[in-house]
Amino acid sequence: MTTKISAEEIVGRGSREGAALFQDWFASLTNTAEEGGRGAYVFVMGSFNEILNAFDLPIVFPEINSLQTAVRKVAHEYLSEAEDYGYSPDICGYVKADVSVQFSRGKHPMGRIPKPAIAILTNACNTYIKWAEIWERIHQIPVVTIDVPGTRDGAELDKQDALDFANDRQYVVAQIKELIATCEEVTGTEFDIDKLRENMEAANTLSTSWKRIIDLNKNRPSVFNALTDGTVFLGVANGFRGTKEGADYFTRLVEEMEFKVAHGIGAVEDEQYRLAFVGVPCYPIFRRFNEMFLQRGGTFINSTYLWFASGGTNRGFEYELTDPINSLAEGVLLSVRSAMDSMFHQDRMLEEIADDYGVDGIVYHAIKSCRTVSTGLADARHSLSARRDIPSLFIESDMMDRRVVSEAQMKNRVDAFFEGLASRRQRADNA
Amino acid sequence: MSITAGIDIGSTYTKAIVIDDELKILAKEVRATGFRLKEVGYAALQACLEEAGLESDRTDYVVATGIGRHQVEFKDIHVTDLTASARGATQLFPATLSILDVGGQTMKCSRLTDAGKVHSFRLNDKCAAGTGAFLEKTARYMGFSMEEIGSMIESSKESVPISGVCAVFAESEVINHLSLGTPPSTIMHGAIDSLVGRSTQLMKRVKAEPEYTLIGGILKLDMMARTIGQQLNTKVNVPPKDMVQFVSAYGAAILGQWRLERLASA
Amino acid sequence: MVYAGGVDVGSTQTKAVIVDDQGTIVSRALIDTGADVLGAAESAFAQALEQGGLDKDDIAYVIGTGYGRYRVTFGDDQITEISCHGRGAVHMFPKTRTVIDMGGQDTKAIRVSPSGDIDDFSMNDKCAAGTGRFLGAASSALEIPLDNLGTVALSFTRPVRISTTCTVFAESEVLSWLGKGKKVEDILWGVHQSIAVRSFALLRRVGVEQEVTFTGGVARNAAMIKALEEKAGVQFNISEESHFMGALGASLFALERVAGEQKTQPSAETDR
Amino acid sequence: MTAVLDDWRLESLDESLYACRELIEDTTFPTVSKWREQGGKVAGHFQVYFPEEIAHAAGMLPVKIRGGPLDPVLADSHFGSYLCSILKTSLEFAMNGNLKLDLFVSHPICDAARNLAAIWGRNLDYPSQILYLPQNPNSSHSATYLSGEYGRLKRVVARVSGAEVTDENLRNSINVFNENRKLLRELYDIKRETPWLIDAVDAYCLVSIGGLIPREEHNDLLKRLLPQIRQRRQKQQDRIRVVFEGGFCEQPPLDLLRMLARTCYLVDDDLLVGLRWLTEDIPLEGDPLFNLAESYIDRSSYSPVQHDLRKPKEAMLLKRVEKAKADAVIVAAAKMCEPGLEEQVTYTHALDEHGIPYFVSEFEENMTSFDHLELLVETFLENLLFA
Repeated sequence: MTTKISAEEIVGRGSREGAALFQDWFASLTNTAEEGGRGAYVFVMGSFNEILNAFDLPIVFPEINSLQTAVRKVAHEYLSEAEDYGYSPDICGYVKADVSVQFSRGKHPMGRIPKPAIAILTNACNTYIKWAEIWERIHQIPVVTIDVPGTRDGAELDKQDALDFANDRQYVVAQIKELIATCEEVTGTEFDIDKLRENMEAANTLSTSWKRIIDLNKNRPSVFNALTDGTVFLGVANGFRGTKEGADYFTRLVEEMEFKVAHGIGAVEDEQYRLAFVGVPCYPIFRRFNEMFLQRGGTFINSTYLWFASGGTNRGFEYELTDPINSLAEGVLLSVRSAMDSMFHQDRMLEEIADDYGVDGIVYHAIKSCRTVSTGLADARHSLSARRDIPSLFIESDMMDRRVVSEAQMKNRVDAFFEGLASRRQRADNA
Repeated sequence: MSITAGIDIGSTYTKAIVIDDELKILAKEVRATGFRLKEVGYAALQACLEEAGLESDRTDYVVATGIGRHQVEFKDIHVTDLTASARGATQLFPATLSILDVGGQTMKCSRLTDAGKVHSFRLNDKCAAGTGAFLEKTARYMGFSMEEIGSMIESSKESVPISGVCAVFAESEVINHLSLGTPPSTIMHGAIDSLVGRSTQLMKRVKAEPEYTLIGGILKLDMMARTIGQQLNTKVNVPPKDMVQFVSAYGAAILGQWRLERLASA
Repeated sequence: MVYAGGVDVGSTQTKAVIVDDQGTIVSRALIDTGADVLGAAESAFAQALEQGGLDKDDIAYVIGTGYGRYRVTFGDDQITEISCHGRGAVHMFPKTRTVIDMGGQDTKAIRVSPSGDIDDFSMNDKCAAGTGRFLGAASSALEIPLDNLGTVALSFTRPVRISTTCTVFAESEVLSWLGKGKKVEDILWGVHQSIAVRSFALLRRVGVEQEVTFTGGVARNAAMIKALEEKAGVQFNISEESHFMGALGASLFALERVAGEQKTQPSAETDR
Repeated sequence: MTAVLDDWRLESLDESLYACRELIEDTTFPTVSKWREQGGKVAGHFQVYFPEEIAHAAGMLPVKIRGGPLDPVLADSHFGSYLCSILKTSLEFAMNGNLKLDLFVSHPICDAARNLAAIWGRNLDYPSQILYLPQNPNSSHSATYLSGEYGRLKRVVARVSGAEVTDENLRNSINVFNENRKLLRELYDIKRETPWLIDAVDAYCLVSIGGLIPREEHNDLLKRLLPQIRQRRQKQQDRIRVVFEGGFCEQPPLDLLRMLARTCYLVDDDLLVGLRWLTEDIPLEGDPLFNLAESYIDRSSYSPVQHDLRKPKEAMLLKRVEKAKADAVIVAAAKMCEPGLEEQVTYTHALDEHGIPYFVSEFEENMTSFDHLELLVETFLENLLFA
């Protein structure tokens, strides 16, 4: 019972344990690499860990490897190596950092990354496809693309009719069966559906907890910083999806957050402005970026990053374990689709959180590297501010490339944004 | 004795050179290009001939190059500065296999065949970040002339990162650094590092091989050549003194001599 | 008598303004920024004092703004030039709801509340394309003084489309058009157009609400005014002080700080 | 079927080609307006491929949306930096009213374009639809899925056009487009075998106009002009034969092609490849939607935005170069086009391995100066000249 636990031991536990799990993960990857073993390369939007874990394939998230080079301030070295090879400065920084990891036989600031035995990707981001084509050429490994048809209507989120949904699901089912066959070939082991069931059950715990945790930030004060803490949780949600560790971690994380709600312990002492973040974090100056807002009393209570970068886990979809394959297909279809919606149709979703979370301002962070996330930002902002009077800030930089992160420019805009928020609040108080 | 001239009309400067059939340089002249492209080429050539003590119609063949090559009316032919610089560089340094040309607005890197022909080449055509202009703007902003930069940076030990997003935006970074009390020399050093970084990257992109020959007005800064050399860890050729900016014009003049021979033998 | 000061340290120029307790400009000064940012701020402020026949101690409160605002160490506080331009514009034209400021290296569009607070703003992000600097490039390429560009451009007959956005490349595109025999005025109008297109995009980001006030150094350029007004479909307010709008705004904020809560009501004042 | 072309039958080959160029460069889309004036409905489909037969079978005019050379005055504010031009100018045409549609359809070719459908939907008051063409054509189920997806599209089109789409209509439409693709293949044969008979610009315009007029009219036009082109008396010149790669989505401005046409023979390219995507006739017997789907999967061209394990792009390019007996390749990419820029790396490395000369370049549909590309082409020629 939560009452038994003292604040000291539980507050901040999620961040501590998350960091530890992360270390273990990369340590074991390093081992695999040094023993000449290989891993399964996957992406955050539709990872299929449930299946891959059933084949005991070590999971590698190249996206996470790449962002780690930026957090650890060495991204530029990796980027320039790839650019020397011919990749344009306008190409996604994640791709380029990974390319030079591949060229340097797995060299990485957190250890060593094993070569791929197989790569699995969805169409949630087209750059995934170009990226995987690079591995095809470097490693001549099987690359499995899984099409997840998304929302069809440009104007609003689909109320898709049964016929079309069935057609989409059958497609995903067929592709999942082909994926399983390929995994059997690659690993030489036979597929065990009970193992899959186990992993899906663990994933269920993770999904429902993830949804719960994000919901808990509706509380005033918010219980975690969606940009900083949230990114740690997100890492675990991806890396340990479909594992017992992942399930336990998130059970304990829910416990922590509920404790903080119960005892009114906020992410920051003095929560002045509740902000929503839209886009991908600015990893080259990850902490500094957050501080610019913190200094002015702004804290991030939610972020579309927690939605799409968890592959739509925030939907909290629960698999039907009696019918694993079909249910997995349905889960992937709905979750990945919602991840795509949270990028292409984010204005609708932001409208909801503005109501549910009580948002004082929205920060749109468009980046050079990721057109998937960034192309629609300006227009989404446009249409949302036409419907809702919510102050917002639009800044452009990058998630990897410090050459386009100009702190001077950024600080100037952030300051102006808060000057606006302050005077707006003053007007409200006077009135 | 046949006299040929090479005229290189660049975005910032126009260079003219007059040579004889021993390929010996009789005279050379440089002028700000301005916007009267036709006139400036002619004026530069006349100045050359005068300096060489030749009458104004003495040239047997005139080859124009540079961005203004099409505008030169009195030329016999025009060639691109890539072709011209390949010829000029191999004349000065016969073992040249790669040329880096850092101009005011574009940076060009070409790889040559053993025969001194251009094999492959690459330009930075994105924006002016990482070109000579980038360096000049940074310097001018802090109130230094290109001439002064040389001695100034020699003194500096460290450098601050200048992200070369935009030649103009560089200024807001500079003012930011100045506000933090960073000495101009350190900032300038940073600007050069960023320019060198881009240069070497371009060279890697064309799989450049030694010997390397560096040309363009910016190379008057010994530090540029030196740092690039360090980056590529090999020695690099740099034409002496102001010759760095005449390599294309020289090459053009040489090609003029070639054409004359060809025409004579035909 | 209470006085307040504002010092706007921009990337190219530094401006200082001193206002009296009615928010009326007492004196102003403008100098190049250069390498010594603090020095520039100090001497601009000193000049303003001298011109107003005032002493440091006469100035109750000083606010620094612009990129170098944190170097205005003698100031009491700093506020971004974005807020300051908004405040200055509303002071000059009380009905202002949208401000477009075109400066040396950035162009900003600002939507302000009736009280002159920022509701929304938008600035050029990626590079200096579509800023006043573009004109500088054209002027040096064509060897026409910056102040005459507008008038020359307005005599265009068959406009040229300039596609280059890079401020530095602008020079060579201008040259190559000349090479192709295009007329100077036609090319110049093209240059103004290409800047206007980008600036108008910024305006649309914040929404073009009446009245629109055009500030910054370029606000004196007739061709730019025409090009922008055509796109926006409205007439702009342009003040004699457009160059000093940021410094003015800063000094008005300073005045508020002195006056405490009750702020100078611009509309009331001009009605007087 | 309502005709939108003025009757050119009496006009000479050159007059017809001139008229085509005029229509291509006209940013007010006169042919589309004419179609609408006669009460026709219009389905705008964004690059690259779209099963035009389905819209055609519903009596709609399928119009290829591929941007154009104009300033995105209204559209620019809806986008950020680091984006290609075609997104902005395509939306500009829709927002400034030059191009009135009844339906907009795009498919997820790239990260930027897939955002376009939502942006379109938020700003324009007619349906905006995403057609999910398979990015996994290697699944045994892809064709089945796609025919289902085409079935969905058929219902959308029927709803918008108010016309029922029968298998019979579909077969007729497939027949029309089969003929069209056959004629375009002939045009490209001429480019490869006798490039001096038609220059790059005219060839491009002849393909391009197909995206703006009813295919029946396009077929008539080609059937009339191709024989005349073959009979032209043109002297073969000593020019290099180049392949232009990188025009699958955003289109280079005509002036860029003019510049190339002055100096080399453009013997093959991927310009507007979407209009030529299916490489063989679609069978008429059997389920038309399935036939359409299967052709897309199994009998189609290649592009950087279509993944297919059976078609490594570099191998496909090398084949194209060989088939066209080209001396060199222009490895182009539209500015900020991520797939194009990524493929440039693969292409250049493959061309290096095979010792095929190439030059790398970036273009933008509304660029007005070509000094850069001109420099590359001239240098290439000079090094042959001074050999």
